[in-house]
Order: sequence, then C-alpha cells, then structure tokens
Amino acid sequence: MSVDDLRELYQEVILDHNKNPRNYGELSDASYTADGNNPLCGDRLTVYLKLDDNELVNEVAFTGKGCAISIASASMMTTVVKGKTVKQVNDLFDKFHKLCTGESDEAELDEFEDEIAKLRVMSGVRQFPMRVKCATLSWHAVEAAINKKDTATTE
Amino acid sequence: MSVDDLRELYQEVILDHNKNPRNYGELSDASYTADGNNPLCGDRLTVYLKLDDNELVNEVAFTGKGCAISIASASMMTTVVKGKTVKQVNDLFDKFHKLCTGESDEAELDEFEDEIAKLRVMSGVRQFPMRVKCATLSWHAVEAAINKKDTATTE
Amino acid sequence: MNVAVAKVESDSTTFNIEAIRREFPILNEASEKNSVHFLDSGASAQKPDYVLKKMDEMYRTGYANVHRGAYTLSQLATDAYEGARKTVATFLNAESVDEIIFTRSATGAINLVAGSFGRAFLEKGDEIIISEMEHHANIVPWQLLGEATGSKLKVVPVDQDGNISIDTFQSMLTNKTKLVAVTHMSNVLGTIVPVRQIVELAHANGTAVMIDGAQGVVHSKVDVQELGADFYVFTGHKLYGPSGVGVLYGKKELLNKMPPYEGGGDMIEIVTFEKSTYRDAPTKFEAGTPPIVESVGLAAAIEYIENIGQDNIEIHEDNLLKFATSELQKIPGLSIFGLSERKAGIISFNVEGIHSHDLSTILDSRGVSIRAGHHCAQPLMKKMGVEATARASLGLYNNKEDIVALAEGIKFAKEILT
Amino acid sequence: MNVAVAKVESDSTTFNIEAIRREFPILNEASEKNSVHFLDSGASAQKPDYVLKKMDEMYRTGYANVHRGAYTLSQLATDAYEGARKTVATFLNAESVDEIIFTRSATGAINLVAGSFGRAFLEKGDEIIISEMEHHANIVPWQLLGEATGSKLKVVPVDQDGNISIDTFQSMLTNKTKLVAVTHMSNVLGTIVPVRQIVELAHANGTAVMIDGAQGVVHSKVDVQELGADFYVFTGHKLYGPSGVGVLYGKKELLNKMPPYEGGGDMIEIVTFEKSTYRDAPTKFEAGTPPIVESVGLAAAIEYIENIGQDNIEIHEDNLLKFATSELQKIPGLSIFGLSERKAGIISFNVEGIHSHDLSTILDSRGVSIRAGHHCAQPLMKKMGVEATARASLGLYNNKEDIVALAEGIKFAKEILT
Ligand SMILES: Cc1ncc(COP(=O)(O)O)c(C=O)c1O
Ligand SMILES: Cc1ncc(COP(=O)(O)O)c(C=O)c1O
Repeated sequence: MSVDDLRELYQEVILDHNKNPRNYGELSDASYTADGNNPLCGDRLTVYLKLDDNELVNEVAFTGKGCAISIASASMMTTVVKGKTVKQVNDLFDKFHKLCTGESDEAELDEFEDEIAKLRVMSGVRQFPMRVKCATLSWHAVEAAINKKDTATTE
Repeated sequence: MSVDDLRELYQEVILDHNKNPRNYGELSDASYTADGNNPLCGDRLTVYLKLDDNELVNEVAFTGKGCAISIASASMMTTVVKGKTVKQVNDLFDKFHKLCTGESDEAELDEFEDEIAKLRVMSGVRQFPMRVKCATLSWHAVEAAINKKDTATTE
Repeated sequence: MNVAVAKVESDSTTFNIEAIRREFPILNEASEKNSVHFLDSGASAQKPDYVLKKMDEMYRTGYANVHRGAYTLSQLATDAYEGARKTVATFLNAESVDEIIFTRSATGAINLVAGSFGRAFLEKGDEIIISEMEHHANIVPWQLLGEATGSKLKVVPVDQDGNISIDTFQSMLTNKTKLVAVTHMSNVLGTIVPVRQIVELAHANGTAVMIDGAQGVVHSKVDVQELGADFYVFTGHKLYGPSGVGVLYGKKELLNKMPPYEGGGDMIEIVTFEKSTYRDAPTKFEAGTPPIVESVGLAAAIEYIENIGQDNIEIHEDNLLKFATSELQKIPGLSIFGLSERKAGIISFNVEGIHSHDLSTILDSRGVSIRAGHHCAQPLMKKMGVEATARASLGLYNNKEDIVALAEGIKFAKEILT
Repeated sequence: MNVAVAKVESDSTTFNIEAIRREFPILNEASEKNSVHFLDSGASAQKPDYVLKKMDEMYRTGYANVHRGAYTLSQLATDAYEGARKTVATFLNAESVDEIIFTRSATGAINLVAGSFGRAFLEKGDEIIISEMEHHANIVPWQLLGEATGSKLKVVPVDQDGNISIDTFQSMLTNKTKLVAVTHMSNVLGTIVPVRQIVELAHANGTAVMIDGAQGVVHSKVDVQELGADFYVFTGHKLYGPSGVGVLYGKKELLNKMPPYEGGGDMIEIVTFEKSTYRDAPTKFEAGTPPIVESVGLAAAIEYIENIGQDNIEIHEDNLLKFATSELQKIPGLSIFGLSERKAGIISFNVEGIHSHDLSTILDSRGVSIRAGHHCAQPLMKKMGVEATARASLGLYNNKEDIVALAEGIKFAKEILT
C-alpha cells in the first residue's frame, strides 16, 4: 500500500462529498427507511426512501455518522438511485459492489454506464479490503429499505 | 525407562499380592467404608474398616478391580494398617506417598520402620509418575474411610 | 494381510508411508524417552511439520487480532482466519461458509448446541436420543441440559459386535424426541454408525440430528449436505491440527434461529445496557477473540490430508486395521471389543489376567504408546462388563512395524506379568 | 519526557528495549506489508520468539493428550500442562494451583462465571453491578444471565476523566447485589480502576467480586490474595501468549460450590446414564481436551515477562505513555479520552474533522498500526458522545520511534484529509 493508493482513495471528489454530503437529512414522509450498521466500527447510517406511484425512487436521503468513505459513498449513492426501479437499485448495488472489490473492471458498458462512471471514484477502496464495508454501508441500507427490511449489517 | 525399571516395578512380591490379594472381600460389620476412584482410568476400590473400642484399626479389607499396582498396593496396605490409630494411618500414608514419589528415601528410620520396609517394594513406581495414583488409590480410600468420608478420588 | 498393506504402499504413488512419517517431527525425534510407535491418535494425533510451520509463520509475519483492525496485519490475520473457515466449509461440503463456527473443541461445540439449541427449544418431558457408545462429551452436556430444562435422555443399546439396531432406534422416536445426538464413529469400538439412515429416520419424525464427528471425520470423508445432519461437530487436535480449536457445523437456517450461547465482543450488533442485539451466524456464536492461529492450523491440517487424499488414508488405515486385528487375534487370551463389519482405525482389547494399565506401562517401555482406561465411555465399559480396556488407535502415519511392536510388546507383558 | 525514557533505558540493565524488540520476530520482518510500529497490543499483543519456540518444541518432541495416557509422551504433556497451571498460580500468587482454570479466552472465563456461579446463585431481582466502561465481554454475559434468571444490571457511571466514583458505587450496593463485575483497567480509557477498594466494599456487603483483568494483568502486577477478589479473569493473547487460551482464577471454596459449566471428558468422576458426578476444581471446569499447547505457551509468556521484570515493564510503559500523551496533545484539534491520574498504556483520541477509520488507514500506509472503532465498548462511546475513537495501545516492545511515527502520521492524515 503506497501513498499513491492513499491519494487514489481519498480523491478530491470523495473529500468533497464527505464535507458536503448531498441529500443529507431526514425525509419525514419517507415510504421506507432502514439503518445501516457496521458493528465492528460503530458506524451507523439511516437511509430514507420515497417511491412514487410507479414504484420508482422519487426521493432519497440519509443521516448518520461515519468515516469519509462511508459518508462520501452514501452521498454519491443518493445521487444515482433517484429515478430507479427497485430492481435497478439492486442491480446497481451489485455492480457497485463488484467495483469496490475489484471483481469487475472499468470496461463494462451497460445501462448503468453513467452511474458507474460517477461511482468509479470509489474504486480506490480495492486496495483497502477493510474499507469495502465502509463504501457499501449505505448501499446495504438502501437495499434493505427498498426490500422492506429494517436494518442492514455489514461485516 | 528401561526394562530394569520395569522388573523393579513388577517384582515377584507385587505380582504375588496381585494374584493373591490379602484381606480381599467385604466386611459386613465394618465401622467405616469408602470408595477409592480413579476417574481417569476407571479403577475403583472399596475399603472396609473396623475400629476397636480404643479406636485402633481392628480389621481391614478391600474389594474392587484395578491394575496390578493398585491391587497389590491395596493388599499390602491391609497388612500394615491393622492395629494402628487413626493418626498413625494418616502418618503412614504420608510416608508411603513420599516413598512412591521419591520425596523420601530409604534411610529414614522411625516408628514405621518395619512397615516402610515392607512397602518399599512399591517404590519402583517412582520411575512411572503416571502410576503413582495406582499405588496410592487404596490409601486414599482408607484415609477417606478413617476420616469418615465416602469417596476418595485420585487424579 | 501383509500383501494388502504392501499393495497399497506400492500401488499408490501419492501414499508413501515412509515419506509421510518423515513429515511428522515427533516420530523422528527417536530419543529414549519418546515413543515412536504412536498408537494413541484417537486421543490426540501428532502434527505434521506443515501445520506447525503454518502456525509459527503466522505469529512471525501476519499476526494481529481479527475483524477489528483497519490496518494491514489485522487484515492479513482476518483473511487467514476467514480463509480457514472457507477451508473447513469446503472440506465438509457445507452449503455456506456461514455454517462453520470455530469453537474451542468438539466438547465446546456440543455444549454450544446443548446450551443454545437445547435450552431454547427443549422443554420438560422432551426427549434426546443418544447411543450406548457415546463419549462422555456426548452424554454429560445432555444431562446438564436435562437438569436445566427437564428433558430426558433415551439410550439406544449397542449389541455384542458393537452395532446399534436401526429398528430399535426407530422405535424409540416419538413426538417428544427433539434431538438425536450420536457419534459418527465409536472411540472405543471403532464402529462406524449408519448416521445417514439415522438422519433420515429422525427427519421423517421431525427431529433434529447432531453427529459427533470427533473420530468419524478423521477416518472417512464427510459430506454434510449428503449426510443431511443439522449439526456436525469435530475437534482439531485429532485431525492432525493443533489443540484449542474445534468446529461446529450447523444448518444456516437453524443457526440463525438459535439464541447466542456466550456473550462478548464481535458477536454483537448493538450493545446498550438495556438491550443488546446480535449478529447472524457464525459470528453470533463466536464471542470474543477466537482461536485465531489454531483455526489457521486446523485448515493447514485439512490441506495436508487433502493433499495426501482422504481415500488413500482410508485404504491405508483399513489395511493396517485388518493386519492389526489378525496379529492380535493370534495372541492367546486376547479378546477384541468391537467387531462391527463397518469399523475404522481403532482396536480395543483386553488380555486375560493383565490389566490394561499394566499393559500400557510395559508397552511404553518398548516405545509403544497405547491408551488404557475407560476412554471417556464409562457406560459402554459397564455394558461390556469391564472396568477398562487397552486401545490402539491408528493415524495416517502408522505402519506395520508399529503393529508388530504392539504385538511383540503384548507378548513381553505376558512374560513379565504371568 | 525524553529524559525519563532515556533514563529507564540506560538505568536498567535488564530492560534493553532494542534487545527486546529483536526478540519479537514480527517487529523485525520489516516487509512493505507489515507494520513495524505496532500500537494495537490492547487488541492482541505480538509474541516473543521464546513463546513460539516453546509451543513448536512441544509439538515436535513432547505432545500427546493430557491426563489420559499411561505412557511417556502423555506424561510429558501432562507435566507441561500442569506445570503451566503452576506458573499461572505463582504469577497471580494464588493460594492453590487448584484455583487456576484454563479457558478458551477471557470471554470464555467470564461466561463460565455467568453460566455456573450466575445461574446457580442468582435469582429474579438479584443485582449485578458493572461499570460504564466495561468491554462487551463483561456486559453481554450478564445480560444473557439476566434473560435466564431475571437478575438485573446496575451500572456505575464514569466521569469526565474516566474514573468511577467509589461513593456512587458504594451507594449502589444493596442486599440484592450478588455480584460486582468490573474491569481492572479500561481497554478504551486506560483507567486503572481501584479494584482493591471495590472488593473491600463489596465483601463488606456480602457480595462476590469478579475482576476482568484482560488489560489489567498486562500492565501491572496482580496478587489475587492481596486483591481478595473471588474471581479474576484474563486472556493469553494480550499477555504475549498465544490465541486460544484464557484463565479463570477463582477461590477454591467458591469453585467447589459451583456446578459444572460445560460437560464432557475429564471433568467427571462417574458417568451413568442416570446420573453423573463431577470432580473438584479445576478439573470440573475443564471439560474435554483443554488448550494444551496454548496453556504451555501462555506459561512461557509469563516466564518471559517475569524474566524482564514486571516492574521494569511498568516503568517503561509509563514513561512511554507520558511521552505519547504530551506528543499527541501538541497536535491541534486532537483530543484525548481518559485522563485519569491512574492510567496505563492506552490512549484513545479523536482528531477534529477526521474519522478514526480514515486515520487508521492513513497511519497504516506509514507502518503504524492503531485501532479505530468502538473497541467493544459501545455504551462507553455513547456516554462520551462519539461513535468511535482512535486508540493506540502500548506493549513492552514499543519505543519512542513508534510514538513519533504515530504523531507524524496523524499530521500527515490531516494534510491529506483537510
Ligand atoms: C467420539 C468423541 N467425541 C468427543 C470427543 C471430545 O473431543 P475434545 O476432547 O477434543 O473436545 C472425543 C475425544 O476425546 C471423542 O473421541
Ligand atoms: C477489558 C477487556 N475484557 C475482556 C476482553 C476479551 O478478551 P478476549 O477477546 O480474549 O476474550 C478484552 C479484549 O478484547 C478486554 O480488553
């Protein structure tokens, strides 16, 4: 692990999302909410979701405390799931997860091309396996919410 | 551990006591009885004691199953505790224990000189630390009986 | 018999007994004090160099506590520990790695099932079926459970040869039978119990099954999915791994329904003084710092035996068992306990007029290590009408010379003692 | 501060930090991947060569199962294992060797007390007092016990500096208080708790006391007779010993009144299917094959630190703690949690605007291993109003360079993240 890896992890975009998280705050009229909980470090996020009549994600927001990676990732997550169907959110999470673990690489072009391009900035966590959980915490929560569970726990 | 050590352990006297144990059998009118139990090998003996009006050991006997060492030792034990006081039995056990573990040696001359001379044949167990328990099982039981406990357990 | 052994040794290029023996340091430290004819692997097996090096190396280059650190050493240790879980899962063919719980030993694993599954799901009057040839580790935990819950123990008898009757077993199943807990292989008689049939009958009765695989897993390939048991336990030190680690396999669904057994770090989700919530299996059942290096050592032992091939080991041990049986049967006054058609590398026996303890001492003087006693199976001893037996148990490193030394030693003991 | 450290290093001929560091293999394997500034000994310590060799040697020359064999190897192993018990007994100054029980870990030991003492002697409405700075290992077992028996948890609060008020503690003692279970030393704040006073007050109230010494025993000399506690527990891997072993000290009289915790081999006297009887402590509480080699490894670790001298270690760590505290306090935005007058080798802290997780990752890139998170003390985190802290914890092998690297690393993290 080099200083270059570190700089790659903590890119400007991520630091910015950490300092100025998008869609931060409660949604009082959320259709679904779920907590994301990393019991090993104590990080906890809550994700709020509103679906419209067509079951598309209409609004999404989050609150909570966590490291730069989990906050930045949550913030970015809120910017890409809006307007998606339940299935699309699940698929996108799957792709994002692979991006973080290094299972998929940049070449993949498909329906989520734009979203993945945005999220690619998080792929620096590949070099830091212990931090993958941080990057995916909010995604676990949004997946739980959308699938009507209360809590998501990452390890 | 050599074959000489072995021959020293399994001397004729011991083999004889094992095959023809003295005072083997129940004492129906025993004042005290106690079981000796070696939970690690399953050996179990019962010791029966009768004290006379002066609290001297009047009669002593034993039953049970065990290895050559424990049976021979029990048999020899019955031949030396007869006529002793409670305190003398306790003291004798103490000396016998030291004999078996090698803590005391042959030079000791005292009130139990004759008894120890008889029991010295057991001192071959010194070379076999795992077998000290076998040699002392019946003694633990007689001590328990004389001190009015039900069971003695050796390790 | 000699022929059969010679056959496997020359046939199989992968199974070279002399090469294997060289891989076990203790067999080569031929000092006067140390036995080289080690025939007590059923109590605990010796360890190959491969396992010892793996553990030592981990402490020297990649040790830290697991799960808790965001730094490299902790990551290395966590990867090794979770990798060990994967190795065990693959070894047992578990459906999921989450079905593997590291415990302190087989005993620890059985007590976990009794303390969690047992206390949560058994009530007064409920029944647990065990067999008459169980190890104390598979008797006493159910007695302690009985004291706590009022559940009862029912015991399937063992016949002359060391088998249990499946019909008798079936007739004992009632609507109160909540658990069947039987050994895969008797540590006294060597009997391989028809566990697959037992699982089928128990499941048809809606009863859960725990298999004590402490001996079974050492001598035969186990596939938990094919077997279908709800729980399977074994212990590391008998499988050529280190002391201090055991395994509980449990079906995921069942594990997630069970309450925690012990409380502590790692197994929790959220702790407040009012209430705590727990994580899913396996973490829920691994309170506190686990046997980290021991689990990695156990995984190394599994790699080691898989590399030799479990089938090869089975054939080797089988041939050796047959050879040993026939050699011992030639000795006048010697009787063998356990003559099941299906048995593996264990022979219990007694010699007329010689207590097993004396036999063991005399054998030891000739470098032959066997065990004497009740083998933690007092009820079975009682059934067989003996206080103790002598037991020779085989490991993958034993050879014909070990058996010959055993037979010769028994003859020598007869000379000395009779 | 520098002076003080230099002083101890030159004063004491027995404490040569550079020589000591060379005895810890992992500190010398300075590969790119491995941290050499290891500041997470509070989670688990590194092991000296002496300990590793002892364990390896036992497997290579004197291994077999303990207590069960009448042959030489088993005798050697039993002597080593029982010798380890003696070493621990002397280390703690226990009155008798029978007061030392080997467990799987500190967590295992606390659960044993909860499962045996707790379930036997606590009833609905009875109270257990713990402190607000307990590790989950000393919270969750009492909650599980509460679910089983209806007993209740009462919590002594911790003040700003990380101390508990003895007056408050005393006022919480009632005739329902059956157990006080407190840490000897906080794994988050470093606070050394006045356990002697606590024992006196509890005993005056007729209440038993268990001390969680997982951290305490590492940083100060423990004399259980002087302390007077009924139970004292610790864990091997934090004391420079192996994973997979812990210790429960308990007063003999009390232990012999307690029922068994787990059932299995060795702990029994006589087993029948109708009823089993149990042996005395410690055997009663060591069901099945114990962590044989791990216990011997732990004894070796104790020999190692006794050879250096616990006093020397204490002075060294104390000086280093002072140095670290002053270095960290120079960093703007850094705040330290836990400023008790009596504290030992642990510093928890946070840096404004930087989450401890990010800090840990960045420090790791510079070879500095610290821990980030809740440290298995969520209730304490809540009380302090944080989700997590960074924690540097000292071992006897740490030096000033480690602290300097930590401080420089924190500054570097600030550069990167702000
Ligand atoms: C059949 C059987 N079950 C359980 C055990 C207990 O194993 P451990 O002592 O490692 O817990 C043993 C070995 O002693 C055994 O042979
Ligand atoms: C204060 C305290 N108690 C108990 C424990 C538990 O120790 P172990 O995980 O080895 O059981 C720890 C360490 O994690 C600790 O710091």
